[in-house]
Amino acid sequence: MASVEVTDQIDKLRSDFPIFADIRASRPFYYLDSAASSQHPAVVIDAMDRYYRHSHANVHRGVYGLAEEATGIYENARKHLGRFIGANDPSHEIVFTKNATEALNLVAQGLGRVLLTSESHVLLTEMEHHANLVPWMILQEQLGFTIEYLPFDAEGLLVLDDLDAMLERASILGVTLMSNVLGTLNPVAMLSERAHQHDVLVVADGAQFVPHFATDVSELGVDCLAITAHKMLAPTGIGALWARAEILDRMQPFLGGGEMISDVRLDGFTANEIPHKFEAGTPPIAEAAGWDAALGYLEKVGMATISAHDRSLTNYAMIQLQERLDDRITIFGPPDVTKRGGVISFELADVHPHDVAQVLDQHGVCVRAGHHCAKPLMRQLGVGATARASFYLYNDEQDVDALVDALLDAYRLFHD
Amino acid sequence: MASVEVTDQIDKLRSDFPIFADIRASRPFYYLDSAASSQHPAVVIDAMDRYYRHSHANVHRGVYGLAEEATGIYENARKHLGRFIGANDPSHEIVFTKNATEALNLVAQGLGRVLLTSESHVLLTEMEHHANLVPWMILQEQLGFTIEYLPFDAEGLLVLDDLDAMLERASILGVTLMSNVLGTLNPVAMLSERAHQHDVLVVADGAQFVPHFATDVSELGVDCLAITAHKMLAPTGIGALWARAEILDRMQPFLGGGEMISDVRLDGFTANEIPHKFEAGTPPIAEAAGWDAALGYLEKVGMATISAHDRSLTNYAMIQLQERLDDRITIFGPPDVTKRGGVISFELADVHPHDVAQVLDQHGVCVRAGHHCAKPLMRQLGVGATARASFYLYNDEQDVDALVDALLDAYRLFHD
Amino acid sequence: MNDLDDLYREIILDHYKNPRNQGVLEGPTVHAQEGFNPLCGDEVTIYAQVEDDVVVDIKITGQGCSISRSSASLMSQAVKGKSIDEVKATVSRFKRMIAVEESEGEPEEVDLRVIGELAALQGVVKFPVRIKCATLPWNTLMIALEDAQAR
Amino acid sequence: MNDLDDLYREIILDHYKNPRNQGVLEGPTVHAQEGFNPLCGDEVTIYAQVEDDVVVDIKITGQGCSISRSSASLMSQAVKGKSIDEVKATVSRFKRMIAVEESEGEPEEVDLRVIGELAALQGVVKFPVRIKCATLPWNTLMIALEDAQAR
Ligand SMILES: Cc1ncc(COP(=O)(O)O)c(C=O)c1O
Ligand SMILES: Cc1ncc(COP(=O)(O)O)c(C=O)c1O
Repeated sequence: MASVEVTDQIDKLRSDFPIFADIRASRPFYYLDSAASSQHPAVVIDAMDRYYRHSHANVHRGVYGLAEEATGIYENARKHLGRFIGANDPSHEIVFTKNATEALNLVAQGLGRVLLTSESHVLLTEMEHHANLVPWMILQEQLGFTIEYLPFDAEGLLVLDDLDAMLERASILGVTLMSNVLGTLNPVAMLSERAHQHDVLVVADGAQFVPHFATDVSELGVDCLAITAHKMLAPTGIGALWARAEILDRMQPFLGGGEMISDVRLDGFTANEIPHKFEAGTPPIAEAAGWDAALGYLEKVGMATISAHDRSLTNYAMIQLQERLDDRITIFGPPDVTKRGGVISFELADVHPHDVAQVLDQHGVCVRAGHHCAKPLMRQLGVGATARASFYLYNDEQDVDALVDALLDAYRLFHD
Repeated sequence: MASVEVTDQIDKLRSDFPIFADIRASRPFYYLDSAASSQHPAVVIDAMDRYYRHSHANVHRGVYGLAEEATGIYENARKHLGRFIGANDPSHEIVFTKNATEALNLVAQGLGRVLLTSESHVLLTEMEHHANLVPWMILQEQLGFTIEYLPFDAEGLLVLDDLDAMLERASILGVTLMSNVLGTLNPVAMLSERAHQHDVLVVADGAQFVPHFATDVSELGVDCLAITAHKMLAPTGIGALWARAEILDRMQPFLGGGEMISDVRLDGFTANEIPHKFEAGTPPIAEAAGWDAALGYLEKVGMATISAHDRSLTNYAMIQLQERLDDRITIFGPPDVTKRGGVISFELADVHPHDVAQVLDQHGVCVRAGHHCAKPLMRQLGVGATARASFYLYNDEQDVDALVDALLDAYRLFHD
Repeated sequence: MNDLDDLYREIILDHYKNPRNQGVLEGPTVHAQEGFNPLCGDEVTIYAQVEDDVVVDIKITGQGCSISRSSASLMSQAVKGKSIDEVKATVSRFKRMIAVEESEGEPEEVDLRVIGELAALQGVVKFPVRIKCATLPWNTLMIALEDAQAR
Repeated sequence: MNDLDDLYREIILDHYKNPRNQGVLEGPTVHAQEGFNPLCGDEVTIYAQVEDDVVVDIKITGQGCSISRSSASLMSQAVKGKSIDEVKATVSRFKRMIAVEESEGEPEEVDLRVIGELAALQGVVKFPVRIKCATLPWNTLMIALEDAQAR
């Protein structure tokens, strides 16, 4: 059976991640919060270490060998990421940012200011993360357009009944490939096709999807894609925007400063070529080296293996949670595991998620509790917060069992 | 003599920096480009390593112990940096950004949009780095105010004859504490006092100054200060804006997303408290840990020791360059070493700086050649580019001697 | 799990399950104030009826965890009928007990007789993240009272 | 220092010190184009006089390093009097020689007789940062010619 082989491989992989050995030596440790941020294999930590010990210099500006080496490391990471998501022109279509949030702000300001007027409509969904909501709201305050929202149903799936009418009014569609709360995998290839029929550009939030599924931007058909490194085994401090070269060409510069100019006079500036036009100041160089290594690691394991492992673990968890907690637990999002990624948000009876997470922590089980930066979605669900467990390639059924045990304990604490 | 003791201490310090041992084992290596980016002591690399191996989790959102630990590491770095520059309220007055450039864009957009109208004047200097020019030009395109410039004289010192008249028209004064090309130390305490007499807010660019001189924002009297980590022994991917709490309170949010909100509804959002209001998305956590360690290292050595060492080396270099290269070299900036930091920009006869740097590289001497992200300054000097050598605590007289030897060789190559 | 028992004392769970002074107040002397904990989504609205500088009534609505809700409930009991000055003294005593300025030093020893039932919240000191849950209703009340005094 | 000698061949230094075709052209058939190397501040302006699809004259102004200036000078010699199509072929041969698509593979073997003196610039291949210096005048010329053809 495929999933057994996958699980065997995963068992071996965990030893690549120093944090598990280090923390487990002293206390129980079940890390179920990779949707917030993932852990790091030694190859990633070592790549940054090596960079700082052997190759550090500022990039793009130096003639000397070390600066050339650093530039090479940085630009290779760009190309690697481009290839990883199937970009047509890897060296020109990836803009490095500090995180996915900056990437989405860059699209809103860079593309939005070119496309939108006070008459325009931007179409978002009610399940977006704040990172794909607030940048549009800030721009809306500046330009005064209308924002509309695609709703979702009781299973956490987008309701597309009015899609064409909404697209007809819209200039931009912003949609997450995967909800960080519901786990929902949105039908983005189809949405892109429909959007393009109405000349609507598609801005996809790939923060949750790209770390877990093989990603091909041409298959998805999107125009822009925001990515963040720290959810895919890579360092903090770096993210990226991918966009088709002709979109990047049309976009206005966003952050001003060194690197992003081709000329500066006292009376104005001329922007540099893409992608440099959007990278102002010293970029995250060591972080790019680390991300490069993480991509290599993910490729070695295989994205298909990772998705399959996520799915089988999600399936196991859904069953265990329902069997052992029964009507004391409410799981949000699609019941069908083929429609969701490895993220499970839930409520434990009347125990507040904050209290759930607190009790779980005493068992060494790390889950997130809160609004998960998706307050409109929370209001839609009618809750103030949920607890959320999320899986990645280093998790296994023991993590799930520890979760369920701890939840039973939390329930008892509040019901005795 | 103080400078001998200082030099003794410095000799020992170099062994704290792995890159010198590692590269020097295989080739000559004279790193004279710290103004572009500095190298890293082992304690900094180790701090990040330890973070990734033991303490990584996303910050601010987690109830569990690991997330609390990561949050503590991140917030402690904030407080440490605040204390390092003499902030009144370290935990509220430091905003972490990706670099100094983002910090200056944040001020331009956050403060500029609140203060400026099409009638306003912003006063900058002709020696600003692009990072303190282009953000204002981008905002100018959006709001349509006037930008004026303080000129500098043949010695690279600001000409302040019209200062009061210019301040009378202005709302904001943007000025670098130290020029990255000329080395000029600007009289910012005096400028702030004069600016405040005219109700002008002062935005200081501390990218070059803070790494080399003890910094106290109250003594400087500035209202905002941009800082970058990678020029002060710390990682890439992080910088900061300091501003007085009441200034930050007045500023508009800039990047939108998670963390920076207190509420989000489908029809708008409410911003979080300072400093979180300006930190959208997952911040550079490991980088903050590294910066914290770098600050500790700098404090241990002592900023006064570092400034004294920089100055004595600059002095030695000015003398050597002039004595051994004579009229074949033109040095830009103040001849008086007490008026400049450890940065020397020069021209070698008619040899183009690019060619100078290329030949120097063959000798293992790393200097920068180009416009140093200060094209208006270059035009003012009447050159397209300069070569630049810059010093930090790990440099010594051998580095200077190697520089001069290599320059003599470059001259010969182009004059035989 | 000693710390946890300390956090979830019986009195906390009681006030969480049976919160006192729930509801809404209306009228010209009522000052309503919303508060959010941006980290977790807790929301609280405090209705303080202030007459002659005395908090004659207080009601609370909102959603939140055991700590924020019990803290609100205990607070409502502690401040009802007190003068604004007395309330401020109570708030400050409470904040010192749970060491809101965590970084600045150890939590202060507070006379537990004076603070009464509020002492049950002392266990939160060991859980820095939860301190914000405990203080949310108190900070919200303070804004409402400032508003009352400003008018 | 072998690579360095390869970079700074005599012919390069000669064209750097005595650049050919310096100056400005004016007139209705002149297409002027500015180019910048954002990395180092090199600037070049190319004046191409195009008549009947032939580059009848070319002049150059600007500032730059030995590589960009000698490349401009060598280019001006190589294209003067040639038809636009011939110029395009030369540009593409030149770019293949110095492997502008560095990452995509090894520099191509180019017939050095066809390329003539331009071969002197081959040494730049070993200095990736300098390739931009060498290509700046060529890219600028191409824009000027596109402009000429568009009119
Ligand atoms: C004076 C000055 N300001 C701003 C910057 C920009 O710093 P960063 O590239 O880290 O944003 C630099 C460094 O390049 C600088 O020298
Ligand atoms: C769906 C989604 N979008 C965007 C983000 C923002 O990512 P980052 O915090 O790295 O900017 C996240 C993660 O928090 C996310 O889950």
